[in-house]
Amino acid sequence: MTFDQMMLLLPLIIVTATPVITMLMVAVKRSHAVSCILTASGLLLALLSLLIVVRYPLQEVTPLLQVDNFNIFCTALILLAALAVTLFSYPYLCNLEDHQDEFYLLIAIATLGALVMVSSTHFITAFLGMETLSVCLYGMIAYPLHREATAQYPMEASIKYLVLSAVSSGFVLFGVALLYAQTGTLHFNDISVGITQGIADGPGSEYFVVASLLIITGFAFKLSLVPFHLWTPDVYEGAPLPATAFLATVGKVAMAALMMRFLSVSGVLDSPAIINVLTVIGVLSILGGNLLALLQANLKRLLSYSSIAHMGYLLIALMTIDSAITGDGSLGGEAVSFYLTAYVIMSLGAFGVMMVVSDSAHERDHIGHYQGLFWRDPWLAVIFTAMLLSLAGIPLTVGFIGKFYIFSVGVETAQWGPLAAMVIGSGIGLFYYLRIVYRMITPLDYDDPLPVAGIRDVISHGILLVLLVALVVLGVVPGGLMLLLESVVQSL
Amino acid sequence: MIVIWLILILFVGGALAWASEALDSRLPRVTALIAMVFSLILVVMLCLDNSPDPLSPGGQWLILEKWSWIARFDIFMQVGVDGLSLLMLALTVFLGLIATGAAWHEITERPGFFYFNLLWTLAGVVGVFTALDLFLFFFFWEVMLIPMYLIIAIWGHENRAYAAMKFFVFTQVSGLILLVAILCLAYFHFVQFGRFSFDYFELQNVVLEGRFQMLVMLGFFIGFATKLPAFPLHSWLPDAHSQAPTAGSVLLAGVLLKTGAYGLIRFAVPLFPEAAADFAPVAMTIAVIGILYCAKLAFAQTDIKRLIAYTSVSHMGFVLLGVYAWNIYGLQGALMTMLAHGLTSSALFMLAGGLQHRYHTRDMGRMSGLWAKLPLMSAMALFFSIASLGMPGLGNFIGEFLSLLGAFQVNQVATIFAALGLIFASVYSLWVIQRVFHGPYHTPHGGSEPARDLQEPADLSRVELVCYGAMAIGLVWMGMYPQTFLAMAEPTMTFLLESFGEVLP
Amino acid sequence: MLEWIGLLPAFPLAGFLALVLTRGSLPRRIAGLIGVGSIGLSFLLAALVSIEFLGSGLDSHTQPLWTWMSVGTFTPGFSFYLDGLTVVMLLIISGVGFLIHLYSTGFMADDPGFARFFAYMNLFVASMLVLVLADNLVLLYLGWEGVGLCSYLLIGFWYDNPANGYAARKAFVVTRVGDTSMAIGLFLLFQQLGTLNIQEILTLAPQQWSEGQGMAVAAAALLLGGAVGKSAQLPLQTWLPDAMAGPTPISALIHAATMVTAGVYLIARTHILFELAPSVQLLVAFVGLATLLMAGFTALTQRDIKRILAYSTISQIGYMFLALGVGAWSAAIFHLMTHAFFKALLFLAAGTVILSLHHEHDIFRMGDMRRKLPVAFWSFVIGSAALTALPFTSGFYSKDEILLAALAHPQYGMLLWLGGVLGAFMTALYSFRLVFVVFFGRDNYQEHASHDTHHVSSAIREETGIAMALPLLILGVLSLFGGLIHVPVDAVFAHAGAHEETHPSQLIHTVMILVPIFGVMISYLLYGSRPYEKAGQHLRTQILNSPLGRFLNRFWFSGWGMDALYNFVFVKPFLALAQFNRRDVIDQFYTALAELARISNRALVLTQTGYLRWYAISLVGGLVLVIGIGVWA
Amino acid sequence: MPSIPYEHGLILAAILFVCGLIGVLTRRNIVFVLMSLEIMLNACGLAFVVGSARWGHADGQIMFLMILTLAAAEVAVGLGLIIQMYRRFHTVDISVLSEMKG
Repeated sequence: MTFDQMMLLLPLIIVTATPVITMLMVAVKRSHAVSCILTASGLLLALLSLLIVVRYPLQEVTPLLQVDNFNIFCTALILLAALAVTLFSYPYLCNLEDHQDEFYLLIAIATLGALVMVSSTHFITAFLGMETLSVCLYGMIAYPLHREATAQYPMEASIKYLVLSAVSSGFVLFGVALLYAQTGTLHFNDISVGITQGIADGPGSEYFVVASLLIITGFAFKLSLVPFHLWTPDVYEGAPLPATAFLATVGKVAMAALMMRFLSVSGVLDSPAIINVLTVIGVLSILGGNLLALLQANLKRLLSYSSIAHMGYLLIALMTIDSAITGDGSLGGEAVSFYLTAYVIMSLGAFGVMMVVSDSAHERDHIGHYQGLFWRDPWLAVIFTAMLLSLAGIPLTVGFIGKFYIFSVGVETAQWGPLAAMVIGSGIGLFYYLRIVYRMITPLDYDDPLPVAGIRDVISHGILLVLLVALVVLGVVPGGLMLLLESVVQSL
Repeated sequence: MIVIWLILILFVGGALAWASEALDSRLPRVTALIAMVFSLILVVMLCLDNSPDPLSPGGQWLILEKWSWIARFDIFMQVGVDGLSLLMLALTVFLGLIATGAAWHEITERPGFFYFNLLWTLAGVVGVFTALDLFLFFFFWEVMLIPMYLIIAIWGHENRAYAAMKFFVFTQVSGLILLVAILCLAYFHFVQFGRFSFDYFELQNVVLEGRFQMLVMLGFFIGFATKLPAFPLHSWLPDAHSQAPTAGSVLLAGVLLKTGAYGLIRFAVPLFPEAAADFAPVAMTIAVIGILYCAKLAFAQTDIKRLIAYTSVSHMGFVLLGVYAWNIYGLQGALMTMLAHGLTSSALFMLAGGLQHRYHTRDMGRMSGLWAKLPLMSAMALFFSIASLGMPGLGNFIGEFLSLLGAFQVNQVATIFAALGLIFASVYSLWVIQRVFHGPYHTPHGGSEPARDLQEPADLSRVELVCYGAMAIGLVWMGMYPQTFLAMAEPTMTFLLESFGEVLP
Repeated sequence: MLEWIGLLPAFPLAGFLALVLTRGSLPRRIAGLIGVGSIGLSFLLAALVSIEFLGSGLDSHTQPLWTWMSVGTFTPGFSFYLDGLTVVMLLIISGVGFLIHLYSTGFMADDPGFARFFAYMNLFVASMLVLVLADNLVLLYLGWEGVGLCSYLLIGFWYDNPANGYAARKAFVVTRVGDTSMAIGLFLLFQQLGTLNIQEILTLAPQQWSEGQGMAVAAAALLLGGAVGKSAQLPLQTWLPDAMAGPTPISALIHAATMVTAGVYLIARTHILFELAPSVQLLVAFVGLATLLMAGFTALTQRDIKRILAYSTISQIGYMFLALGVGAWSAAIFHLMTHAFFKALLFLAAGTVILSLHHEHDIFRMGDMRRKLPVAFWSFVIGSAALTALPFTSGFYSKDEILLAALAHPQYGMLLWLGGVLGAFMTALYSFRLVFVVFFGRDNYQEHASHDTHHVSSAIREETGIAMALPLLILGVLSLFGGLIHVPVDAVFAHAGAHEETHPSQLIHTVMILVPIFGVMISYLLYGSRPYEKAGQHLRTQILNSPLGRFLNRFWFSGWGMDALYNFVFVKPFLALAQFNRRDVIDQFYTALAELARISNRALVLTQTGYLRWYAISLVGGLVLVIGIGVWA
Repeated sequence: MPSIPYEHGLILAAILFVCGLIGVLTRRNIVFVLMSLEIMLNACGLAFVVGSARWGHADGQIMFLMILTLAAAEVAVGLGLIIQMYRRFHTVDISVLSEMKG
């Protein structure tokens, strides 16, 4: 490994060092604030190190890791999201009657897993990253386990996630093993040769289709696509809000980026059977997710259902990224990248508002908690409304541009079925997003004091402001990001 | 730049109105008024300097400006004003003022946020009427929805949540269909010319094949017909109107509906001349069904605002009829109907709102004989009802007559059925007058006399009088000398007809 | 002078605006002055214009004011057109209008809506003047609808009685049916001829259409629809009797003298179109004949003094239609004029009676009024004589002309003539029935009033001042001698092909003179004679009690059941339909969609059981599904 | 020694995998569920080893080592959660974990 390659791994190294140093600090002195600051600075430092990384020639570092523009973009996105979650966690965890420090360790290690996932072009690293992320998430989800009053929810969520995630990992592994047994390689690029031949061969092509579908099933589980979505609401609801936010942002970005890389180089999209399967999954996710969310009163569950639908939208673009089926293949990749960015902003914003008004002792996750928010705390209400409208895809927000991208891809590749599902799904989606908005503008006739924003919330509010600005700026002048993404995706 | 100023004034004015509430609760309406007056001045300036630039495409554009925006998709901030847009802008700003007047005394709760929403809706509408980049158009098309949703949902009546939701879902879903259609067009520009384009003028060069062109055209049509609204897509409107506060109804009926008609004239037909020609008989049939069906429904209503809402649908049928006649009479008729209907329906909604404000009911069965107590208001109601039933000498007649005249050139059967709408219009219009203003005096307070402790409702206030007076003068102007308006739109209409052919033989 | 004709409608319009904008705050004297004065000015101007026009020997004069709208080749203007026909109409409208306005200052003196009344009246006159002055059909349509609106407003003038409102709406809607037909006619004319200017149409039509060609027939028939509605002819006559709910001067001006004859004016104005469509022209004749007979019989059975006059109006307009239908254009206009005189006279006189009896309308609750109301009595006698066409009254000349023209019709001459004569007989019968019952016989009002608590004051009011008497006087003179006026319309109808002068036999003339006199005598026998009072009454009861008599009485009294028929065929189904689908089925469809989403939500939520094993099963199930699709589909 | 055809190895792995899966689906005792998970993961490992043997390089074996490690980590976390669960509910029946639904 050369020095250049070493420098390319700088973010990974920094993020690896972060939990180590934090752990050492915990050994010296337990301090919630210090752990938080250390983790945050580690993530920030990793983010800044990307400035150094781009100065070096981008290349494959060992067969295991690939550093290219796409990787850098995803790394930045993940680090930003993780940083935001870290900072949001601090006020949230302040009144937890337990050690808070380990949560930051888990965040840092999970981030590491996610970073590995987005860098991998090899099943070993992919698997390693996925499992690192998952195992840390088990911990994060179950974190407030010792609180007697509410403990069964995190525990239940964690156990469910653990078992199901392990099963889905099993599917992926078995699929990979089948491919490996037939092609003799675990590298995405090399495997594509075998797959392309195998699928094209006619008889016996079922073997490759089944193997690929096993892998896709596992990925779909992580992206919570219908029919592998059942765990999502329970886990979202049971997990503490920072963990939910982390799962909804970092978890989805890492998985989507990995899937995008896999789909774009492995050649599985050459198979019409797999395209069919993905189409069905996408349509089902859009309709199912939106319908499930329709009358949901718990906002965490509601957002989880809506994430199912959003991943369905994403899938429409994801299945077009293989340049073989589109004349201008980059649009699908751009759409995915842009949508992920938008989704991270919107989800962080929505969960961020919830985190600001909640703490580990009392989570405000019911729609009724937000009644009259417009008149009680207009600032938060405006942010929440903006986030929800963005999720619904209304202009002036980044969500609209994201949806515009997906629609463009859909039109370009003539996927009329999924497009119709998207139109219907968006219609249904409006209903439940607006239901929340409506509750926020309906005056509250009893008193329910919100936590007064104190000094420690300054950072949270600051992040919310940044998110709002990003939401609007990218919604009104998305040109810059689009050009950036165009170059990013071409590196795939 | 003047267009950008117009939009900015409204956006910033809205923000200022909201902010000013902190100082004084009466400040927002003043702020809004000032912003509206400024924009009115801008529009009037444009109207006075009404000289199309001969170098512009078709030689019809007063203003045509273009800034780059989203380079990736070749999306530009392209705005243009021609006679058609200008008339629509004038209507928008004028009714904006009226809406401010309607809200002046009615909106006492959270006025800052109200005027914020009001002005932002108007800003969106101004954008819609000026955008010449289809992406920008769609952008504004959606921007105007949210503030309108909030107006209905916050300041609406008893069933506001349902109505606001219905309004939003209908327009948004149809909007997405419109978006898909726009994207198809842009994509085919990519296929045929090697790059995306949302430019109105460039997209006219895109050639689409038969059935596909029809499908894309239908996407546009559904988007616009929902807003218009045309027959099977109209069902959001009665709810939205009857639940919205007065100013909201004024904007909805007066301005927002016109965006649909504008879209049909500007985009749905010129971009797809062949498909539109094939579709014209269907569209005209839809128009006729809408005219008759909704006139009938209007008659059956007891809620006065619902009634007026259905009459709006019925009247917009004439617009649809005129547009798809696609000759100069039909187009000018559609335009005049849009303008005149903007004024009459706004006035009627204000009257209904005024009644509700005074008697706290919209049920026509619970009031009658108000002429005895509210002579001024009743006289106004009479005037606008009569305008609405198409009395010659007032604007609506010109519009409906020209629409029908144009439609008759191409489709006699549809025209004859549509003309029956004139009879129905008289039935329901006079029915309202009879139920509410004529007959023995009776109010919801029970008995023929109001209870002692309830204050006798006052007749029109000065603000209301000014609003009604202005609208009445406008209608008489349109009815007696429509040439002012027809001449402004003439170059646009002629150009459209010349470039995209008479749709039907 | 001629270029000032633009001012003709402007005066009343200004009066209207003045009265409306001051919102009844003016004192009555001033309001009355404005209301009457503006019409007076119009009349003066009309008279001056007419003198100059008739003196100038011009065929016509066009005065453009401004272009109304200019759309493509469609450029109707606010342009006024003056010819002999217009002059006649102008003078009738402004002259009779002025007298009725004057009368109204007395009639409406105590009404709280005094200023409003005159405002509407002025607006009416303005619209009517526009109607007759219009040089194109769109402007004519403006006046046409304008008078309809004023008619609506004035019928429902006493708005607190819902019955009046009903009558007003009925009048408006029924005439609107006709108007819509006319509007479609305009579209057709424009589509075919490319113009709506009346003179251009009249020039172009014979060039483009041959006689009896489909388009000509359609255009004429559609215009006829409008005329039938406005002039209350079959089958759209039902609104006029109900329209009597308005104040009596309204009935005199709008529903007798001017507005209802607008249909006659329209057909006369566009007579060339009708000549191009002989079948429609014949239809006009038969519509007129049927209407005049039907209305005559109906008038015989009515009890309400104003309804009798209303049916009589319908019947007389029937005569005008008959004249139009046989191509006797100037005879129709002549009858229009004399009818305006005597019918206005009758209505105003009836108004005096009604007012003096505190708005009593039932003729059988009147009686012996000739002593109390001598002016009204003599007016009534003169008016009825003219209506009946007794020799040397104005009506005699005009009706004579019509009947002779009808007789001259090549195919159906005898039939039309006989019908007309029968109508004349009926006219005599019902009009003198009215005279005898109201002005002779016993005073039934006192009798009824003494039992009737409604009439607190049972005293009969005196005839009121000069304002009400003078118009009666002038109209009386006109009714008697108006037949001597020669209507200057020959030039207008000159190119319509001169009618051969027929020379009917002496017998025909005698019959036409004797029939009305015979009718008066029968009427006297039945209703008026003191010596045979018993016999008359006996005869009446016998007729009424015979099965046929009872049936006919009821049938005619109901206006030949037309109201019931329309109620059954149009109104009821419409109301039922309206009620049936009040909630809008389309809306139900969308509601059902929303409900479907809700149901799917509930169903899908059931899958979220919370059981880990079920979740694991779903994972495996999903995998099986996915592989199934991938491998086998 | 004649080598075992790799297809046989894969079939064996598949059978093991399905056995594990059935265990996960049918067992109510969470400890057994975890054990069944181990069987599934090990079945995957076996498949990797078979593949590795077929192609004669170490990639598959490395993968197997990874799987072992991660399975261990997973089971560690899982057992920790089971202990907490037992403390709270005094049972290891997974059916008690159905508080959240809908």
